[in-house]
Amino acid sequence: MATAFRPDETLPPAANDPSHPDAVVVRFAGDSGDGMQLTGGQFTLSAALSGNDFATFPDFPAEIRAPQGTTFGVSAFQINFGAIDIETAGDEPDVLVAMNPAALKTNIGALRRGGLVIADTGEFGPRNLAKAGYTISPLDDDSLMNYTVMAFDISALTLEAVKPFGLGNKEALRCKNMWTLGLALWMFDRDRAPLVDWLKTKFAKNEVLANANIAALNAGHAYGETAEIGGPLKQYHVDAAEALPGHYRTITGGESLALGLVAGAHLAGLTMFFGSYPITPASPILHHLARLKEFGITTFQAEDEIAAICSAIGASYAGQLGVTSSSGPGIALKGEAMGLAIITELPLVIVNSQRGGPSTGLPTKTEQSDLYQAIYGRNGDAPLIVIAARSPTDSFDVAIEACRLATQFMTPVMVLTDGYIANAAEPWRVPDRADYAPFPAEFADAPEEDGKVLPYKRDAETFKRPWIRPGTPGMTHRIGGIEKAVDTGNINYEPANHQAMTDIRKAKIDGVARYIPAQEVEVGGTTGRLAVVGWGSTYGPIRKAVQRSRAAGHDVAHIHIRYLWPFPANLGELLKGFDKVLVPEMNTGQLKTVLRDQFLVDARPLNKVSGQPFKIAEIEAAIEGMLGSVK
Amino acid sequence: MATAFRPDETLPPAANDPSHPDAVVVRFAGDSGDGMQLTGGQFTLSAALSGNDFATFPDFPAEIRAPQGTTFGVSAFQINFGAIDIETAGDEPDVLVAMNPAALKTNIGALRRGGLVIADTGEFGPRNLAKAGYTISPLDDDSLMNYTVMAFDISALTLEAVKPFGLGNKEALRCKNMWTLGLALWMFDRDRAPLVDWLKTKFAKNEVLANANIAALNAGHAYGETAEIGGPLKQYHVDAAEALPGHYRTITGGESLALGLVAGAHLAGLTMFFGSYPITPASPILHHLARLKEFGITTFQAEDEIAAICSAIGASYAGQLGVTSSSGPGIALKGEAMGLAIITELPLVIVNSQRGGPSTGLPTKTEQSDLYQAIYGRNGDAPLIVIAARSPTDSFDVAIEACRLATQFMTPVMVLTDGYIANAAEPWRVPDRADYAPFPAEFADAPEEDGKVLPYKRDAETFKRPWIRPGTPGMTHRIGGIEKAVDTGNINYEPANHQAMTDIRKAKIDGVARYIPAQEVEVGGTTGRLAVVGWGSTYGPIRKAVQRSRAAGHDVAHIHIRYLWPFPANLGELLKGFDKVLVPEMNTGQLKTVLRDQFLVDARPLNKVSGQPFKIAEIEAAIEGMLGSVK
Amino acid sequence: MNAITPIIAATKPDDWASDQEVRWCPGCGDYAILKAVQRTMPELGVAPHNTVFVSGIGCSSRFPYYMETYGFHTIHGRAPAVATGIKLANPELDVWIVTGDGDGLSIGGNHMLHLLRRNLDVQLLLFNNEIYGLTKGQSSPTSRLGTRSPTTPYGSIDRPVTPCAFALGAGARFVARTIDTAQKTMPGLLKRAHSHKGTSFVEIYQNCIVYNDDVFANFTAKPNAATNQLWVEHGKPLVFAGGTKGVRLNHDLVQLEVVDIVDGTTEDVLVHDETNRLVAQMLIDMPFGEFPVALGVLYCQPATSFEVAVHDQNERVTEGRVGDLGALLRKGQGWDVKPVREVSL
Amino acid sequence: MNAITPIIAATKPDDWASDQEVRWCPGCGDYAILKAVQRTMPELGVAPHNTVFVSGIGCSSRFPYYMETYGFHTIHGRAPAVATGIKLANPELDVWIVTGDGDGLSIGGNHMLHLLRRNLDVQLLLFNNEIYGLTKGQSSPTSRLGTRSPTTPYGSIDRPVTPCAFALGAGARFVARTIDTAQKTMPGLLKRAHSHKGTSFVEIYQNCIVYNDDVFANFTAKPNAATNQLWVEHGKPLVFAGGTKGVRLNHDLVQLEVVDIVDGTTEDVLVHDETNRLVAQMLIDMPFGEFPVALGVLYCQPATSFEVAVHDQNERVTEGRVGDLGALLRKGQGWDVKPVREVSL
Ligand SMILES: Cc1ncc(C[n+]2csc(CCOP(=O)(O)OP(=O)(O)O)c2C)c(N)n1
Ligand SMILES: Cc1ncc(C[n+]2csc(CCOP(=O)(O)OP(=O)(O)O)c2C)c(N)n1
Ligand code: SF4
Ligand code: SF4
Ligand SMILES: [Mg+2]
Ligand SMILES: [Mg+2]
Repeated sequence: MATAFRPDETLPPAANDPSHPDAVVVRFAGDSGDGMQLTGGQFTLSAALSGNDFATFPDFPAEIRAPQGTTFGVSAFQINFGAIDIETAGDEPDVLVAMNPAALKTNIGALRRGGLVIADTGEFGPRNLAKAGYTISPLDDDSLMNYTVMAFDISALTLEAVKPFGLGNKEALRCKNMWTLGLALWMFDRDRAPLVDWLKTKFAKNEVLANANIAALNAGHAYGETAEIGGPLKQYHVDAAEALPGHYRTITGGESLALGLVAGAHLAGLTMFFGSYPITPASPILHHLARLKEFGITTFQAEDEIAAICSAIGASYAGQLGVTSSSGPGIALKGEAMGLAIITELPLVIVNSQRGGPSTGLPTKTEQSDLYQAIYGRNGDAPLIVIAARSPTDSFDVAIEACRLATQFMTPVMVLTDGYIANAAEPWRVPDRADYAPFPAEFADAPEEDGKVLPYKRDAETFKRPWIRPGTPGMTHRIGGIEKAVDTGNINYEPANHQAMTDIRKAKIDGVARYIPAQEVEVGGTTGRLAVVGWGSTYGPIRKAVQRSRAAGHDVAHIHIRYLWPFPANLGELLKGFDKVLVPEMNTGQLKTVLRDQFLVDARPLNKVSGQPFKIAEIEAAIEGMLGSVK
Repeated sequence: MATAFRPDETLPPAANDPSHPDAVVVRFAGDSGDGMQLTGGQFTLSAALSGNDFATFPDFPAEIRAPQGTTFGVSAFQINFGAIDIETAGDEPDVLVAMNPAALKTNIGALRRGGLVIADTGEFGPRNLAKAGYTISPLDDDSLMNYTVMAFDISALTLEAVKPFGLGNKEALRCKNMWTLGLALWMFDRDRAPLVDWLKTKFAKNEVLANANIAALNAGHAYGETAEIGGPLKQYHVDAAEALPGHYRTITGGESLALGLVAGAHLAGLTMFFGSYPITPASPILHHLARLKEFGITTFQAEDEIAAICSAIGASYAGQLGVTSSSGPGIALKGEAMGLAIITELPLVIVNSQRGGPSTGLPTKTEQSDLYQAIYGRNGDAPLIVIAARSPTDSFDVAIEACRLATQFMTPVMVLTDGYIANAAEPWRVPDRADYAPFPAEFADAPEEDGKVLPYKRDAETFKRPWIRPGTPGMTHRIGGIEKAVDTGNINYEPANHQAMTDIRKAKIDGVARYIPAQEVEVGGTTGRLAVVGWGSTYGPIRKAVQRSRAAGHDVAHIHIRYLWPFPANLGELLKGFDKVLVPEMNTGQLKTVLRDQFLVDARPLNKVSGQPFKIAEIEAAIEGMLGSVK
Repeated sequence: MNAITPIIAATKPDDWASDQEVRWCPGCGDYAILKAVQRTMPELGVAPHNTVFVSGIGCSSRFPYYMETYGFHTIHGRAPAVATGIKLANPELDVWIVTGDGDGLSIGGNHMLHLLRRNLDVQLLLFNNEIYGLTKGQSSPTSRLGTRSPTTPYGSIDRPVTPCAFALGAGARFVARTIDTAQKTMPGLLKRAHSHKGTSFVEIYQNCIVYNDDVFANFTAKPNAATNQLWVEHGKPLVFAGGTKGVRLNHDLVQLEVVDIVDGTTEDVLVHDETNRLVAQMLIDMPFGEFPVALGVLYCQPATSFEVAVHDQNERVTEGRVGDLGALLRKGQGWDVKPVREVSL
Repeated sequence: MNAITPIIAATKPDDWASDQEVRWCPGCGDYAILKAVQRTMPELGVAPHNTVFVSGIGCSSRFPYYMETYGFHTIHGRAPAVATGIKLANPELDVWIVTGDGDGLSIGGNHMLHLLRRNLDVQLLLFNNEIYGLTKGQSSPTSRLGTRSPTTPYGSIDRPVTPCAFALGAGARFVARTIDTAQKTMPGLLKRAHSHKGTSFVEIYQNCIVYNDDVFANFTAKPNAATNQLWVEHGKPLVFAGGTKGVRLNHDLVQLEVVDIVDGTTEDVLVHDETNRLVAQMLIDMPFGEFPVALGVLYCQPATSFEVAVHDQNERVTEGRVGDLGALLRKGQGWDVKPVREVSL
């Protein structure tokens, strides 16, 4: 989504030629062991290399390695790629590749009516059918009559193709996914060369395996060519999407956020301390950073989330950029320590990769239900900054912004992302160091003229207090979690002082609104009948839905909020320019609460809490619901 | 405040006779070691026994036992007692008893202009003056010219009075507070007998000390009598307040809440498990309950707050009424576990005795800044019930209500009280067992007809799930923090199921609104120009301020909310009946947020975050501010 | 038949298996432990409905779902705290805690400490696979130095904790250690743990085939077993390697050493005394390689269990007192207001 | 003058006292400890501005406010975690942790465990008054059985933890114990702790005059001191009571016992070896009454400290590599979009 700038409101002529679609959604589904994530990843690369815009949605099972053939062991990977601006992984797959009955069972429901099913009959034996809960094979009865079905023995064909290499049966069958990939490459008229190179490097140590996989890849491709004549297997051509010039790569939200933190620390001129405790879906950020020591990053796997945030606070106190990361349950545990960072006014970045709640909830599913916790979830009047990433690539910029705000305002900043963003991939136009202005952190190293050390004497503009590093001569002082006196920071229990400090802590965070960009409108005008207001990973479906509704003649606009606390200064005014406000969220209505409180606008919630992203159609329908259908 | 029902809007004729005031505010202030809390407590008792209505405000130092004579070591006790309905400890003392310079220094500011200062010159020596930061004694310069000052050597007079008993100097001086109490008793024409009895029992083991203290008491009293002639020391007569017939006692909020829990468990027919970790100002509840084993109460001092709530959850799971208690920082730590109680739908009462925040903040000061945390402070969509106590005596009823809601709806209930309520005392009309309808808890002990055990099959009305005690034959089942299937409660990751469970958890809590009393108006009508809406310990000052504003001709009403989540069903309608809404809170505007979100009313905040309760005058002023002064 | 002891219907291992599909990875050591536990339960003379399995979060913590008993899959690290509430609420229940090296010793270390020092009467099974399984293979507090994992790509550098040493230091009164595959001996060991009144700490070396495969192979693999496993038995000399070797206390150095046993004379071989904390400590501290791994009941020295102490005090204190709510509410000096306005003391 | 070692300006104890009014109760043992620490600092060759005192919450945790150094009064139980971040961020800093028996062993037990097993180079002073002072006298995890307090009106019933035993079990490499009033020896002890690289665990018996007065009197009070205090010294026989008594290892029972020393012959008296974990364990486990209280450096066996291991690995791994942000961002297979629409690999 970061790439294409041709919105699909203006459909290209090609749109009407079936063999030449603007975009296609393919879903690869198979057993955990079938390597579907790998297949999807490589197919994605080929789409990228052909210049398509795309978005992906990996959907793995909750279990580490569920028993073979079971429905809960199915692993799927969906990609939406096209010649147009792609913002979501797609509402409905056009093509479903089902490597076994369980995969078919669990994914067929999503397939577009009339969509294509490619199934490996070799896996549709009685045992697998039973495991999937089929009494008779869906390939044999008419349960798939609404779809086009291409069922053939991929297993056998693969074994056939790799026979020359004399692999064991198990190993040989492992090449199935490459055979399938080969077929898919043919279907979309893709170049095999990069995949062949990739296989060569992947199996550099084992030439036989390399060649076997390449043979499978080619066999799948060849099968398409030969099978084409007359059969339902057609070849499709998806043009490259228009994109800004530049160097591109694919990136997941997890990696993007990690890289953003690296860049942020770099721009602040600081080394980074990353204290974290593993938890799904936040762990990838820790995993990425653990390998980047040469960038001045220390990662610390703490004993729990409380130690993780406390160690990050300690590191910030000592002059590094302290960062901590977790998901809902772990963030809940950090609440008390956030209060310490707030009252001691130390920079701290807190990343929350949201997942299904409450409690342990649905660890591997996505949700946006931690906004309340982010803004309100602490004891006392404890304001901090909250910002959210809207997509994998956006995570990079948001992470940098978090580092800027934390260090420039001496405050904790919470970054909200979610399980969908963390795992999804999209093309990323690699930015240039020059695209970002540095924001070097400052440390106070000399007392006042009168020799006093005043750790709570504030900047007149931003109200931030000085950052004083232990080890600085002549600046010894003491801070802590008890209310502190204005300027000196000594313990102080006086009523007037507590009032003053509470007020200034609030004023400091409220004042951040003056240092962030004004709220812009993503799609549509600055006034109108309806504003659809979102935050985070609902960006794609909202944008698409609003584009389509506008194409259908509705006076609707899309506003997507990155700065959730404090809000951009102009947001209230902007919203008042619309008759109605609709707030789609993957929770029971949390941003809705904040908007109504802050602006007294009648924001209406559209809630989905199923662990799945919104479908474009769901939001379109809600827009219709509020505006009525256009005559 | 629980007693008198003659509001001071209708002032009694007596009001105009200075020697016969409707109410008087006395503040006893001295060194931690001077026993001011004791003196205040006994003076309170004498007021109670004379039938006055009253409210008290103990104000102790943060330090355990601060160095003698220091300002931060001053301990004070304020009482407001009268012939009229008393709702607060009083805006300004009429009489200040200052046992040393530090006590004078820290409390004189509060005294009413023209008020009476009683000071012990014996303690105004150079050392104490220096410690309090006086260069010359305030008794000698004109710094007290705005007050009536009665300074005499209480120390010497006490030593004189107890000489016969041959105590050591230190011990003898310890009788000072009784001398002072004696004087105070004389001033307000109180009977000494009950105090004498009390001293006899208190010092039953040491007759000499008993007699010495009694002698001091009498000497102080006698001093008043003799000094009266002409001097500024006058005697005042405060009539008994009109009160409902019944048996009365004085009670603090801490004890009242503890007793309410005992009664609540009793009414539910359950034994109670109280898991807690000490923290100011919540500890007194644990201390009270630890002594009540014969009421089927097990108290468990856990290793931390997380273990405290988890043990309570375990006890509820096993069939007891699980209760946990803490203040802000500890409640923050319990957030993750609350989620577990929410998703496993077990009864649980969580008491939050709020204190100054954020972080460690002001442990010994009062505040209302945990409302956000109570309603919103957890990961995921995690609704629970939130109710608040408005006064020491109200804590009893609120605690019972929490037990009812937790067991009748199988849900955690958070009870909000605060440091002021916890320590303040007021007269309490001891209720009758018959005043409360029992709400026996039910346990499921048999499977469905078809033999299935369905721990998540819900009551059609309340949506509550059955409570199944381990140990029940034939009912074995498993629950946990991962999303569970409708009815069976087995692990379930399906989108539709998560949506259904999220919806029902929300519907269950929202539905509680149907089972709680409609919101009533405390003072004034159900419509008008201004509604002053409060919750918790602001009850007294708001009520008084509204009464006075009404007496001054303003069309204003007082609405005080006990049920903060969900709100009473009629609250929205009620508020729409007023042109304006003012929300005084001891935080930066938290109830305000919830009201604006839920009802889209333009609720305006009046915030005070100084660790001190609101003064009536502060709220009166705000009312004037919104309505303009009456011509 | 005896009217005092309730009659427990006889059960078979299958009666203890729930209808829930077991979802561990094929080949995971957890399967073996589950099987051993289900084989043991029928021999304990307890009814499934009086049995509760409590766990935290982790692969191992999924255990309760597979037992046809009451089960509570709580939150990460908190099982001991929840179990404390359950056991205090109803001491009649037979409570088992299942935890992992991350759940029990990383985030849950504090509750573990206090459970052990209080000595609540529960069986605690620590599945130690020296890795975080459920979150996909990060190193844990028991991972060996140098363990490569997603969070320690260059090898872990924090010194691991020794679970049994920690348990002893925390005041455990029953400490045992075994291996997931030790199917023959596990029921006996679990029975010992079950009969011990107080917290029975049982560490089980468990193989995570996906993220830490064969980490215990150097003493669990067939060829190494005999030479590297020392199964202790109370009152018996500490011998291993088929009786050809033993451990002896070197009195001058005050430390253990391995000795060869020539023609079966085990005089100076140390005799295991499971009631001697010092012996347990020595066995646990034996550095592997130079010494074998000590397995079995390393320490057993019962003391009053927590729930017993709590309930005994409750009874002692409330002896002959029944809670009178009315009296409680009226406690302290009060006064009456008569319908006719006037106050009497 | 040596250019490598920075010149530390000489200081006096007063230079280490902040301008903040000390607010402990008159007579509190904390005053004595504060004095001893302030007397010790000038002898450590460290500058106040390179010194950080980190604490949790409790009376004892107010300590940092009174030191003229950098100080961080954090939140309850979390000082070790905050200190870990500080020390890893800047290993040059001399970090001290001050905690209490509640702060460090009740709510903070887990962080204590992991601090010790990781062996971060800090000095940890545990003020053990066997009570919660700041919250007005509730029993703590170190309170003796039967302690009456507001939360245990009928006497505490949970078995206390022994701090030094816990520390050893957690993997501590330096364990020492002393008394608030031991003013003569404390500076020496603190110097040992300071010179030890790794976590130095120092338990200080501290008298809470308000809520737990004289709880240590049976071995601290003048008359009992000599007979009930055993001050250990590496390489010296374990004697006490003015050299009239000693402790010996009974080899058959594998346990210590007290022996009378007749005309100074201490042959069979155990010689203290502070590098021997077993000896330390025996000394710590000695039941009071039958045995004296062992004081001094009970165990000292250095190992790589955590921050050193972290930074060594960082250096080893980044050897000759400088982070190139541009290259990092471009990592992995990419493609270029030319101004003229067309794709090249
Ligand atoms: C509060 C919280 N933090 C982190 C997690 C993520 N998490 C789940 S299990 C686990 C560790 C599992 O390791 P272990 O206890 O050894 O169990 P195993 O999977 O190895 O059996 C972690 C970190 C969580 N669920 N909750
Ligand atoms: C999260 C949290 N829980 C509880 C408290 C209350 N609290 C403060 S200090 C303390 C215990 C103090 O005991 P100890 O650590 O022994 O210190 P001491 O006062 O005895 O020196 C407690 C329970 C708190 N401040 N924060
Ligand atoms: S990840 Fe390891 S521990 Fe977890 S189920 Fe799989 S094999 Fe077992
Ligand atoms: S309460 Fe006890 S520990 Fe705290 S300052 Fe007073 S004497 Fe010291
Ligand atoms: Mg593990
Ligand atoms: Mg203490």
